Amino acid sequence: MSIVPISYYLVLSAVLFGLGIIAFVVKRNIITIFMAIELMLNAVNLAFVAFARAHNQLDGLVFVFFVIVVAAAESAVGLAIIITVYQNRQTLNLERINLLKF
Amino acid sequence: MDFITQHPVLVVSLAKIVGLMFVLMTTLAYLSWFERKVIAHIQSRWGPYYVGAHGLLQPLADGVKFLFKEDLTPPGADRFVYILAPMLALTLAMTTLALIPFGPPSVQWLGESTLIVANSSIGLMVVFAITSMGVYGIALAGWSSNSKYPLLGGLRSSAQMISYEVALTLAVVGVVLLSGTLNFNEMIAHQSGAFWHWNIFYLGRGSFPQIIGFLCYFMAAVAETNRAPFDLPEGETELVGGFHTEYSSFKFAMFFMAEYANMITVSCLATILFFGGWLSPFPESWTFMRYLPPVGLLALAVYLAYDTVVLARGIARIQLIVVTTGALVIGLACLHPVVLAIIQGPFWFLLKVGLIMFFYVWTRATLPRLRYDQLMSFGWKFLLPVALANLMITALVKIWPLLVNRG
Amino acid sequence: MTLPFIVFFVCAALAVLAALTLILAREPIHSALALVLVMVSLAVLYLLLGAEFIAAVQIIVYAGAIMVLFVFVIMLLNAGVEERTDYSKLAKYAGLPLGIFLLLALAYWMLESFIGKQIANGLGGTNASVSTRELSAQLFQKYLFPFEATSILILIAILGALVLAKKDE
Amino acid sequence: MFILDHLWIIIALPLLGAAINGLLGKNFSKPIVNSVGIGSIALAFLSYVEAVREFSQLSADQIPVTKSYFTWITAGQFKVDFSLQVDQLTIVMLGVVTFVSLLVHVYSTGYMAHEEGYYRFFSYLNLFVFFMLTLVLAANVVLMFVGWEGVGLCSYLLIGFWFLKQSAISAGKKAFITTRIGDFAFTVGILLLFWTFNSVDFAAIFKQAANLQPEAFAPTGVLTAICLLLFSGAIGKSAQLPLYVWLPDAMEGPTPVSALIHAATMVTAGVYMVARMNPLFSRAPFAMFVVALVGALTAFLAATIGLVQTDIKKVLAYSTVSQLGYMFLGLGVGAYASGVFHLMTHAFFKGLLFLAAGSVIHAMGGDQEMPHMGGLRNKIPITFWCMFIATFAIAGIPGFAGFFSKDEILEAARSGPNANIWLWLLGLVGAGLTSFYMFRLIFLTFFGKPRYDEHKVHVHESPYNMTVPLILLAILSTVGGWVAAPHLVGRTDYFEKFLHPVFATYAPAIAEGAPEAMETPGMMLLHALTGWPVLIALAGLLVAWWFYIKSPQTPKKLAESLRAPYTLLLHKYYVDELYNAAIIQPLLWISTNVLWHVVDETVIDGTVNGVARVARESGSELREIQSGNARSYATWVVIGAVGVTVLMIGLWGMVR
Repeated sequence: MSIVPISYYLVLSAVLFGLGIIAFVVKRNIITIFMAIELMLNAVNLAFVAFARAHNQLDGLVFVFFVIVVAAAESAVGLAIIITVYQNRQTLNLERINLLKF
Repeated sequence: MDFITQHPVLVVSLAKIVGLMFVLMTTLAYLSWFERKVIAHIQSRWGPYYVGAHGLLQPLADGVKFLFKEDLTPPGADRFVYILAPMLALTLAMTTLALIPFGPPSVQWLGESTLIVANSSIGLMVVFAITSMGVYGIALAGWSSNSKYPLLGGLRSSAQMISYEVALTLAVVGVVLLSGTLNFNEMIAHQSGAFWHWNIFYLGRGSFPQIIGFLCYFMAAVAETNRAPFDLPEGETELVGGFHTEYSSFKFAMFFMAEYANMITVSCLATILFFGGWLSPFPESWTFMRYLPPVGLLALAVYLAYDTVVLARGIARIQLIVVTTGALVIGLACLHPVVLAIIQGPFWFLLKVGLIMFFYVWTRATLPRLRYDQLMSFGWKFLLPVALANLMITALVKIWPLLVNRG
Repeated sequence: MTLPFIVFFVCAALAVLAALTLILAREPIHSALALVLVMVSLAVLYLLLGAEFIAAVQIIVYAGAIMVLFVFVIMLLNAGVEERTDYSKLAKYAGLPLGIFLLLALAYWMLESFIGKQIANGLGGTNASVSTRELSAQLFQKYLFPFEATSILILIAILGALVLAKKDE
Repeated sequence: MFILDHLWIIIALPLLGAAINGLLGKNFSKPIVNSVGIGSIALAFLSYVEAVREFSQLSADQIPVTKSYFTWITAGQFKVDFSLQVDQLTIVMLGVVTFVSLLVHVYSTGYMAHEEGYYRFFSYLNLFVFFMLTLVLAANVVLMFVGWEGVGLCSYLLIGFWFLKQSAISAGKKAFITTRIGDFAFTVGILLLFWTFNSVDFAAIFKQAANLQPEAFAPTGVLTAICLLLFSGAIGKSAQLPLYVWLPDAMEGPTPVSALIHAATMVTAGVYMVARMNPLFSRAPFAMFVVALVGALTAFLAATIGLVQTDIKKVLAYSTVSQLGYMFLGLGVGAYASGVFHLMTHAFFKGLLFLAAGSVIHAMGGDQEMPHMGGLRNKIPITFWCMFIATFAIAGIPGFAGFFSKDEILEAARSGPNANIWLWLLGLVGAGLTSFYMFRLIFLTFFGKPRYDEHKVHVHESPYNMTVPLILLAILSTVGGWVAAPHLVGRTDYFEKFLHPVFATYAPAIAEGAPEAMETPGMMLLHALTGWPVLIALAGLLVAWWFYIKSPQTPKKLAESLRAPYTLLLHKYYVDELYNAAIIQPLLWISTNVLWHVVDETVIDGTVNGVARVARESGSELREIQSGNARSYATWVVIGAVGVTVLMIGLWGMVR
């Protein structure tokens, strides 16, 4: 039973990361942009797991674990912030939330 | 073709899946009958009675009814999600059962253990993973039907499921600590012995009876499956039926089947974790107990025969004859040693599961529905702390010997 | 063409398509669902890589909790179709090309990178899956302090979320 | 060995007193302030006595006692400890400082009784004592410099004590700035010291200096340079030519201050420093000659100026300058012990003179002009007698303290190791002038008829807390010199013997020329008592008597006949005017037209404002980036990421 080369996984993670960046730049909805960030995190996680697999070490997996946990915390706070913003501005369009400028 | 021979697991798994699906579908159908019967008798009614003997054909009738109902989609509904939701719910609910071992792994066919579809080394985690996905079915259903009440129902149910999932998991972790594994078969093996070795009762060195854990688990599970008294999402009185208000015909049926499937899943989980899974409650030495299944079936057959002769009339009588002969044949077949060996595990397993299902129905029939804030405060302020305390105590008891030996 | 390859390519294709859907979809809910799909397929890839526990955690936490939270918020705020405003000329003209360039560059890099080649030559050869026991040992012995720190972080995050979301009387 | 182990106590006591009085004293009643101020100094004096007792028990090899308490500065090899040391010289100085300052404190309680800022005065005095003790006890140059600057600060504060008086303020400033010129040279000297010897500890420096032969320094002349620089500091601090001008003006301060700081202790710091540095000076003959020359010239010129002053304190000030000149003369001709000896005696009688003068001024109700006085002898007898004794002492009448010390100095100048007959002559004439103007002062003040208005001014003797210090000092001025009595009969006097280790330990080996024609002690005594100094002192006394008692109109006639020199002296050789024209005005002009209008306004302000303007304008351009549109920011991030990626892949070639 042959093994899928690690580089495949790396390429996939790179592609997903790039897509995440594109989404990050292209989308206007705050929540969606937030999702783009999560997507990037996932891509990085994939790379982590792949490397851990490559070197037969568990540290990569532990890191993924931590990344997931931190992402959970981050999304909790972030969504709370988004809710507050929405209550104040009645919009989710990032381009309409531009008070903080020169 | 050689690809198939390369991977026999595919064939076996496929066969097992098909079999499981068949069994499951019928079970789901007859669970509704079971529930209605039990509730009826608790409320001193007869329940379904006229469609076939003891209303045994009622589920069939319901199915037909569902199939021929008009399938309408509310205007302005997000069609894709609207269709996706029930599928998601049912699929996920049924997928979990693939992880459940109905019998000992010793029973094998083509070198694969037969009575479990996927014997994962982290079965418990996988089950939780899939059940945790189950929220989407309801939430999306509520959102996509583009209507006020379903949305509220969806919100409620997703909130409720998320909150109670925590308590559910925590209640189970105690057992995981005791058995030191996430694989179901190993867990069950860890409880081997008579019924006092089951996790719920066993009080030995470095072990703590999980009775509290079980109670927490059961309550959390009831809430998780949106069953009474925690059936807020479909609280008819305030939500006109909750997240599936806008659903009709077979999609509606799917939701119901999903609910029943979830009930089965959590009951199986409870059985495995707390009641020793497919183990027989009696010590190994009582070999004669191995004949309990056939005897029970034969007794059932006798009763049915009496029923047929004395009570039944017309169609029902014919139907009863079929059932009776079926029971008789199976019972006799079970006397054959091979079948007897195979039947042991599933028999006890299903018996326990059935008992827990009965508890389910029982609670539904007896307890009134909670208010939403009560539900939340109960989940967060009572269930969670208790489960945590149980976890703490268990961990302490488990490491106590080490501490003592260390001095 | 063996089973792992099939699984890999199916899941990879799913993930990429889902990511594209995330970008193209105008309904936030659809984006969320697409992201869930990405995560699930990634979980399968983790299984393929032998990281069962991580796969389970990925689904439980990410798909089962975080994304549910997203969906929940979207439902709560009843976020409608995204409006395609283009106030930021920079993002309008430069954003997409740069993103695509970055994607290609990274992919090329990963494909050509020394480490990638080295591993492609079957360095991580073993097929055995990581046992959860070892992982937990790592987590609770080598990485105990980070673990505790993360737990504190989560606690703080919960408090912060409460403070932010509660209606100020 | 308690005190010697904890030398810091001696320093800490006055500091404590200063802190208490300075920080809390505002609400204290006078008795408390007195007890704090005097008490701290008294304790310091007692601990000094104890120190002397312990010191007397030490064996020769244990001296000097050096105690290092903590490391103060460390930079590379430049390491300065807070370390104190005690040797014979230190003992002498400590005695002078603590004792005189104690008396002055007591005196001040009477003299300053009716002044504003009573507590301030005492905290300043204590602070001064603290710094002075630091200067004396310091075991390395840097710490000594701290004391050096500190006393300067205190002198500034005290001169300007009546800071509502414009003249006082400007006098304070003058003192401070003039001294600072010398201090600058002193700093450079210290740096040069470290650069040469890689250390600032006296012991280390002296050891090296002793081991290195003078020839080692001869080519570079670095040792001479060091000595000259240090001596320039001394010039500033102890008011020698050409920087003496601040001392007379310093008389604006309260009289006790003049007595303590500007007569007894601070101004002698320079002398102490030179004496302390004797191993270096002994190896720099040229520097030695300069010291002697400056001393002699100062002694002479200051005396000449003193001749014609009418302000009682001014006269004393100039006499102080000239006496300091004598000390330097002594040091310069290699008679360190004599110089220090004169320092001590001078501390006694000049302190006494000032205090007595203060008492006179007190009696006259603040008037300082001698022409307004006269005939006070019966009205304030104690003051009169004390001042009379002091005058005898300073004039060098045999039997009084000044006689011994001055005689020794002149002796050394005439026949010492590096004697110089011209310097001796200058000193001799100066001595005559000294006795003349001192007796002039006495006669003008106490004899003749009262020239003041009896009804306006009610002359009265000072209270006891002022007179008692006078009496004590008078006694010391009388007997203080007798420790050197054996010198007269050709033996080494006790004082010199006591100080001998300090100056002999590192002294360069000089071939002792055989003493010529030893005479019998009797003959020597006769010679000493009938030597030039005595005769010329008596001459001065007589002339003064002739001028101001016998025929009081003679001076005027003399002034008429010799108008040019008289006015020259009256205007102190126009030195202030000279400095003003030669230094101050050009300096003002430069700093106004060059430094201020050109350097400061155009260059510095230009640069600063320019930077600010650039920042502001670029900011107003750059802020356009802050569009507030997060998508733009995201794009910027992406641009950055692209940049990094291009770098890593393209330029750094991390792909392979």
